[in-house]
Amino acid sequence: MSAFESLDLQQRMLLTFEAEEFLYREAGLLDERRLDEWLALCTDDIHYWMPIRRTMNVKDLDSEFTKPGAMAYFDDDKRTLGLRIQRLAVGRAWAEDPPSRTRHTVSNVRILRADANEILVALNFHLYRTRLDSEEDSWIGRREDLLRRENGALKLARRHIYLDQTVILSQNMSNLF
Amino acid sequence: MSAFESLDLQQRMLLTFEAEEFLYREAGLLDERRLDEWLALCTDDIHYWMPIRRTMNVKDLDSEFTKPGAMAYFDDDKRTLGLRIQRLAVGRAWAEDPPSRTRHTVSNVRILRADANEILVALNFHLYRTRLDSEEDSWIGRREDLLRRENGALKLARRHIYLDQTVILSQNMSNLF
Amino acid sequence: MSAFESLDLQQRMLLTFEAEEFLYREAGLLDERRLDEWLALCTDDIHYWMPIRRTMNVKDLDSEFTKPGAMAYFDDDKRTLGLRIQRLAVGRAWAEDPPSRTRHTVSNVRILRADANEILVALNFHLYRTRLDSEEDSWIGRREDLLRRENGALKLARRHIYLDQTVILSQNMSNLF
Amino acid sequence: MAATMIATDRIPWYDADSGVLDRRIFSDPEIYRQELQRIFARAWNFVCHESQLPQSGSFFMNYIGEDQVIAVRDRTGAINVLLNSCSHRGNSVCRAEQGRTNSFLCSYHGWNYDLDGRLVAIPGQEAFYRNDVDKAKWGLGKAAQVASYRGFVFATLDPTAPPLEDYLGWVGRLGIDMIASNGDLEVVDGVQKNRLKCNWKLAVDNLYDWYHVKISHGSALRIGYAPEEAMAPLSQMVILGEYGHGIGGPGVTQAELDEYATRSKSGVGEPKWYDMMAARRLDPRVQQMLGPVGARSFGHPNIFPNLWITQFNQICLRVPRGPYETELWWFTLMPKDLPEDQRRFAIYMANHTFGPAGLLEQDDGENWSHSTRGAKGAVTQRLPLNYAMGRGHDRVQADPSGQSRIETVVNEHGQRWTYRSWQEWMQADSWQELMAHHSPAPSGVV
Amino acid sequence: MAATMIATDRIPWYDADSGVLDRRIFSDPEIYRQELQRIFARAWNFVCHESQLPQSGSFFMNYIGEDQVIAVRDRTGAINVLLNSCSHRGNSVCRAEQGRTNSFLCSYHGWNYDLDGRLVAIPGQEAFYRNDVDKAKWGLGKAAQVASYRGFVFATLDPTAPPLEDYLGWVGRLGIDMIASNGDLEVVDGVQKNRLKCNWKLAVDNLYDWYHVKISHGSALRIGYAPEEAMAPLSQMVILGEYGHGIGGPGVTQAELDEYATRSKSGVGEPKWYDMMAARRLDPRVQQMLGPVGARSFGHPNIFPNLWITQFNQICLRVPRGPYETELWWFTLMPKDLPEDQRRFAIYMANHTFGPAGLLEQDDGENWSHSTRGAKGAVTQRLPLNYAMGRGHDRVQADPSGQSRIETVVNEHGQRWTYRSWQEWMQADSWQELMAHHSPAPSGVV
Amino acid sequence: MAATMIATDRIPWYDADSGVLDRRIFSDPEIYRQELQRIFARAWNFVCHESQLPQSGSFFMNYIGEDQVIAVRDRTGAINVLLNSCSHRGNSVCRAEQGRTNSFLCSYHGWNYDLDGRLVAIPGQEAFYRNDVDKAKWGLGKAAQVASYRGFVFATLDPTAPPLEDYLGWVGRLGIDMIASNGDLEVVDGVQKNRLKCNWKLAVDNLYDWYHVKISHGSALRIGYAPEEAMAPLSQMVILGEYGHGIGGPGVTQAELDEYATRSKSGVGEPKWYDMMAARRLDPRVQQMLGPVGARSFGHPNIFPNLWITQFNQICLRVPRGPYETELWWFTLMPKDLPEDQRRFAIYMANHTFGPAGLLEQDDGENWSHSTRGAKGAVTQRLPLNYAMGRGHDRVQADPSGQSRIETVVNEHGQRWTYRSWQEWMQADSWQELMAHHSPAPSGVV
Ligand code: FES
Ligand code: FES
Ligand code: FES
Ligand SMILES: [Fe+3]
Ligand SMILES: [Fe+3]
Ligand SMILES: [Fe+3]
Repeated sequence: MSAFESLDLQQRMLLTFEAEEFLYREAGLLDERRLDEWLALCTDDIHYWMPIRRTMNVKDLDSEFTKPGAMAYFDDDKRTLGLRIQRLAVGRAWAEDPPSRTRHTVSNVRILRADANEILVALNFHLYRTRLDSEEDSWIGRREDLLRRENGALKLARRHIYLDQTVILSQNMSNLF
Repeated sequence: MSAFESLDLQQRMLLTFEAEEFLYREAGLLDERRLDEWLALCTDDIHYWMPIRRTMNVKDLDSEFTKPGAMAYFDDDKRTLGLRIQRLAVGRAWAEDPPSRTRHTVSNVRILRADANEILVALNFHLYRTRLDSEEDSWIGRREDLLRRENGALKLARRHIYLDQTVILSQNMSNLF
Repeated sequence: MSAFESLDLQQRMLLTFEAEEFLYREAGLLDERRLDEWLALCTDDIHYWMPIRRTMNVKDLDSEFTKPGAMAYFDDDKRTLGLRIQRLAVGRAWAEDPPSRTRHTVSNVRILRADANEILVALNFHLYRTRLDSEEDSWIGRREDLLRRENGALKLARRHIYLDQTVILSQNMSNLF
Repeated sequence: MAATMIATDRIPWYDADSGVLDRRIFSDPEIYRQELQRIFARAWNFVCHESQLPQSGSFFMNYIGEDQVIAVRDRTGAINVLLNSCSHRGNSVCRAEQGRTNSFLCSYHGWNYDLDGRLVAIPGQEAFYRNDVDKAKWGLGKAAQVASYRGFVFATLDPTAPPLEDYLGWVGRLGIDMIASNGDLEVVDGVQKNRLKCNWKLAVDNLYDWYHVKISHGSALRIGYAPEEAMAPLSQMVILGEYGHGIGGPGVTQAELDEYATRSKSGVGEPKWYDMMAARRLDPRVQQMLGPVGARSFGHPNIFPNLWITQFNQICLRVPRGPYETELWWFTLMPKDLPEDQRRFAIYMANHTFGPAGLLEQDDGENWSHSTRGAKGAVTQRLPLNYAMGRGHDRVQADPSGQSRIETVVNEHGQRWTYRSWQEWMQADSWQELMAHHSPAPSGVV
Repeated sequence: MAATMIATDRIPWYDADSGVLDRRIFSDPEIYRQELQRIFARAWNFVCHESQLPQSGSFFMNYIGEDQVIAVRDRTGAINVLLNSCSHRGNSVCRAEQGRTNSFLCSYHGWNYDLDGRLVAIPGQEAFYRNDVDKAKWGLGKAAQVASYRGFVFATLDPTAPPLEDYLGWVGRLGIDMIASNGDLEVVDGVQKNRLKCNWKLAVDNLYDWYHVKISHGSALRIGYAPEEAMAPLSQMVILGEYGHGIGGPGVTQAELDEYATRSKSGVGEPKWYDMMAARRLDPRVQQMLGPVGARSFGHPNIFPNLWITQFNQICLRVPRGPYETELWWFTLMPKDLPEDQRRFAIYMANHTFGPAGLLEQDDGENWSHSTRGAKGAVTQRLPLNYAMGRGHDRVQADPSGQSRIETVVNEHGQRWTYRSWQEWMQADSWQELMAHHSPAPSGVV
Repeated sequence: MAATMIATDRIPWYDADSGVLDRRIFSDPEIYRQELQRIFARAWNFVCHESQLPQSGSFFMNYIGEDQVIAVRDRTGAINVLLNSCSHRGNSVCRAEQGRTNSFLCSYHGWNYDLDGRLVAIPGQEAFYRNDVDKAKWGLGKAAQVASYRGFVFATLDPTAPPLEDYLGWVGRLGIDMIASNGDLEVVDGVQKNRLKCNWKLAVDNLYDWYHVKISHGSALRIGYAPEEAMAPLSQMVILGEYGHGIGGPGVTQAELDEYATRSKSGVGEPKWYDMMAARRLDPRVQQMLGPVGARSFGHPNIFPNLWITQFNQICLRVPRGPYETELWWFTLMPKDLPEDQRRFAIYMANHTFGPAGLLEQDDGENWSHSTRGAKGAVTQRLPLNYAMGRGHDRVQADPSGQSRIETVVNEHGQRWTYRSWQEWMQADSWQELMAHHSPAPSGVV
């Protein structure tokens, strides 16, 4: 990919807006539980991954995150994402009935690289979840999303999720990021 | 209203920026307690509404929110909003003396529909409040705001607030959203 | 500085995007612990300041914040910022080994004033920090940043941080805002 | 801990002779623990209004103390109050606040309970349990008694509790009659719920508190949201009943009621502070229903321990959530046949007066939470609280109708009666003991 | 408080004659406090797998009860288990979850401890302490005994505990043998950790629970993520061992094992539900290792108190974090020489079955946290829990090999054994008393 | 709970013969509860500096233990220390950290208290209370004694406490004299406040801790923010006083003081580590004020229980907020007539050394919170802490001036004295008992 910096300010702005527009719509689908539509926004070769983060001393920071192929919280292809979504449709998905109420907030959207076909975006996310009368979870961290143009429209080709927590302080992660 | 999608990217970007500019300024007025100026940004027919949300099983989700005309946390016209603001000016509004310190953060701003006169915006909000030495509240959810042009300037014609909490985990809602 | 309002919408949008682009990149450097690069983004005369906020009755609000020259949580010039950063490099900075995991989120970015050389920006910040297995801190408030053009590139010339908390509910503030 | 000692000895918390109260009843965790056992686990507790359970399978989730209960209408049309915990591992069998269901299927292993709490199906009953499980023994825990008065459903977990009507006595019944007299009621969709950092009793004693209005709600009065004469009138009536029930607040004379009646017919004459209330007592059937004294009272009933009935269309349950937290649940009830404009106005008032964003109630929580804080300090805790307003200066007047009451000015009779009764509940080891030793409604000088 | 009384008397929590359990053991803070002393501070606790400590200085942080411990390999290659608290002021000497170090330098005053916990350097020992400090006395607290069985490292804080192998007994050893029989194991990088709002014992008793699968994990079955016959087969085997160890779950007959052996050679015949499991028992050395009965069991071992060993490649530690919170730590272990494709598949299954985002496990936490909640209510708490499935209908079969077991259908033998043993641990005042009075593994009708 | 037993028996927490301390004093909630009663509710506690209350009506909010108090100057110019809780329901009468007011009007019902705490107005006193309330009896709770020493205001809630000057004794007074000798002081606007997860005593014992500097603050030293010789000099002086007061830290000889005096006049000679400190003792009036020994001490005074006075311009109050939380409140005091440049430099140092973002203090909280954690583990808790540095190797030297002291190297005399005194406070049931049985300042070998 060519360096995003080579574009002029107006071009960068336009591209950033286009990415944000996609990301906000996509986040909205998750919060509105329109998960089939969400899945349709993913490319067939999507890689959806959340490695495990560990509290490490400065000198050991190179192994703060697990590497691809090792253990992870999410390491999904499209089929697996489909299973997660299907699960919620068939009933007996107790963790989500009554459903969680989620809010996917995306900020500090920065384009790292871009070309005619792909946009690589870095952003901060805050996934807020509240359940039943008073359960609350907040998952905060950084994401790297690869957006790809498929016949005119942007699609999500890769989502790498770098959570700031090490121990997951929630009873489950039954929602998509 | 015509579909926002019919506009081209540049137009959508411009319109979105215009809406954000308005929303950020308006949020700033609330946080700076400049409430009379805030009220002046509302149209005379503003509807400011926060329905009651309930934890419901999937099969009963159609009644997750109360409907207009039923009970709500806010169901205000401009006069009522004026009362709330006046209350803080006349003294003995104990819930706000010492005043709360609020931060209205608006993100994922998406235009749903727009025409020459009106812009319908969906967004995520995070209203953070801290009081006295250590009280903290966070209200998170989705908002639908209708912005209308009145002699050149945008005004707030409707604000529908969909909070993610069901039981309000705060001792009051003495602040505007 | 000339009033920002005098610019037309497109100009304001471009300038706002330019500021955001800078602020997001700068926030990213802090979160990625690339502190020397961050310091290089500061002008030599930077003033980095966080006054002390107090819970005050409405009638005493004029003294809610301490004034310049009085006590503060941060009141740094570039040299002092350098010391903070150097501290982390030399070892035995126990508060940061293992390092905190931070997330600097910036929103509601509004330009207050601008001219050819400088942009004065107001924004909401949320600095989230998590440490070890389960420590979490959230610092939320308002910032006023002065950005100045130095041979073509934007630099941070002033950062005034208005935290919403009065008593700091954290064991330290060993991270930059 | 000292807490334990405090709670288990017999020191009077409330001294009836001086009207002085020990702050620790608002902060001692052990006292709270005892309240759950001695008060909530024994009393008749409000669970819902019949209109909330329109059909078989309709349910509404509530609490008795901190025990979560499901009020549900079964196929026979009867209302059951079930403990929301499976007999197998204790899992919740229902997680929604309200809704409709055919049965309660436990999400852990699928034990299935009928709408009346009976265990009707156990997966593998034959194959795994070899039919060696007596389903009749393992249904959901149920309220020992459930009863309804004028559509208001109550339940008690104590089989030895007296029948609901005896428990309410004439005062509790009158309290409910007051709102029931509005007409054929149904709950408006939407129960407001929010959580305060206060002990539940501070929220309860406030319902009798016509003294705080001018100050606590000063801002609402100053902007004219509500007229001061109506919000905090001088002429007050207090009615006290056995087991801690009471009604306290504005009262008028028969002459005033008649004056309004005439004026409202003729349309001639000055409006008075009591017009809005008096209007609701014009109907002779209502006067009949409430009796000669009741008809003149516009006070706030409390059904002991924690159900506040307002003067107009709402009731508020004070749900304990630990020694220092309380949830307020606001139910709004309107006559089914209320004209649309009146209904709209009534809902506007309900939405804007009480509840977390209510123009009045916003300011209450701040005071109650700080009063709770004021009961915690190691030394502050030793200072007595003054509940003595009007003590010894008023007299209970009897009435041929049997409706004894105190007619006076703003006072703290209701609060004193609440803590006096509370203490009797806390000191009794059983319903039998409570019935034997509780104070009769006061008479003479109070 | 009553809590204290409850905990210190000798009321049986678990009634072996009825299979009924008192809910309060899941909610009483005093019982929890006692568990830390009487169970975790006494038992052999799993701390890590040897492969996690490849070199001298490699360490892994874990907990024994709520005491944080560091498992670290020293220069002699020995593994030490150290209490993570400096002898000077109590500061932590290590804050990372894992990593490598030369020593443990305290960040407060710089006391420096060697990898075996010995205090090796004190700043100012001569100048400030005038050499008047016996370093030998002030090392880090250490586990009283550390031992490893087939690469699984355990530690006990009690010097009077029996040796690890005796503690495990044949059942505990067999449980570990089952996963060890996969090959020469190493931990795959990445321990999944998440926190549930449940009492630790509810997480433990669930590992024997082949009854919840069809309901709790109904969605996973319905989408075909896992085949129902394999996930919840009818033929079950339970093996119970002294001190609370056990193995419970699917079991097959020797005939079935043989059938699979033939079929897998010939390639002729219908696939069966047990194929995936049986495949792992083809190797005669494995059958040798597990014994005639063990080779036929595909159940879940629990090393008392809190180490679950799964059927395939994972183990899960249930770490108590207070009476109402538990952390689940998932370790994944693969044979070093596993072919890449099998390894990839196994990791895929590990990542997607269990853990907070696991397609199966997502739904467990919700049930366990609500079961914990169901043990708190003041009245709900009084209702017994039913652990009686199959009680009195099965028989322990002896075997010439000494491998006694129960062969039956889905049941709750494992859970009952867990609570029966738990009660003996709680009632014993010392290892001596526990050794003298604990139940032998059951025989005859159970 | 065991907690209760621990706290109420007479086991010595601190063993003076070995310098060994029981960790549980940092984690046992019951011990904490007793501290609030036996230490904070009895001691003279620092509340503010007179300059913070410039005019009548000026107030500053503080805590005594966990009881919130208002320090306020009344119309007579006297300073009152009032418990912030209304006598009616216990509501707070003030919610601001500081400011100015004419009276304290309760926001609940409007009882109004004068600046000296007297109840001056009750709404409806005549109409509702029928004048039957003795306002004199229902004022705000007040400190039993309030006194000021050199502008530092202290208060005690115990009427039987000795006068402030006797309480301070010569050591406490000397500690305050040291900062008072800087000139005519006033507080610089802005009290820094932040909350640590540590027991308050760990924050207090650290003020005597000249041992941790090189390690805890290693990064600050390495970047040269502060010179090591001055931050952790070898020559130390410790002064111990009755009831737990003390002064510990750098000390110089008279010769060194004189050397500096000569050199600072002549300008000839090498700078020394003590120059910055010695400069502040040049003035003969200062030497007079501090006495021959005091003038040579540059240590950290602690006014028992929790007021740290630094060497330069700050004081830090360690405010307990529960057994595991402590707030640090930093006050900065400058001579009114300090030249602007010196003032600017002093404020720079104050802003960047201590406080949550201070280059030094950032690293302290981490150590103290983990030391608190290290006092919680069920087993870790049983391990003793070593406070024995230098024990038995030093001697208290008398002085004709009466200023006894220990002159030695880095040591833990101050910490040992703190816990020895703390134990006496905890074991005494009254001031009378404490006065009778507390240890005199040590003499001879320590
Ligand atoms: S817990 Fe309800 S069926 Fe098992
Ligand atoms: S606490 Fe570890 S060296 Fe002092
Ligand atoms: S609580 Fe202060 S006046 Fe009633
Ligand atoms: Fe009120
Ligand atoms: Fe499961
Ligand atoms: Fe320090």
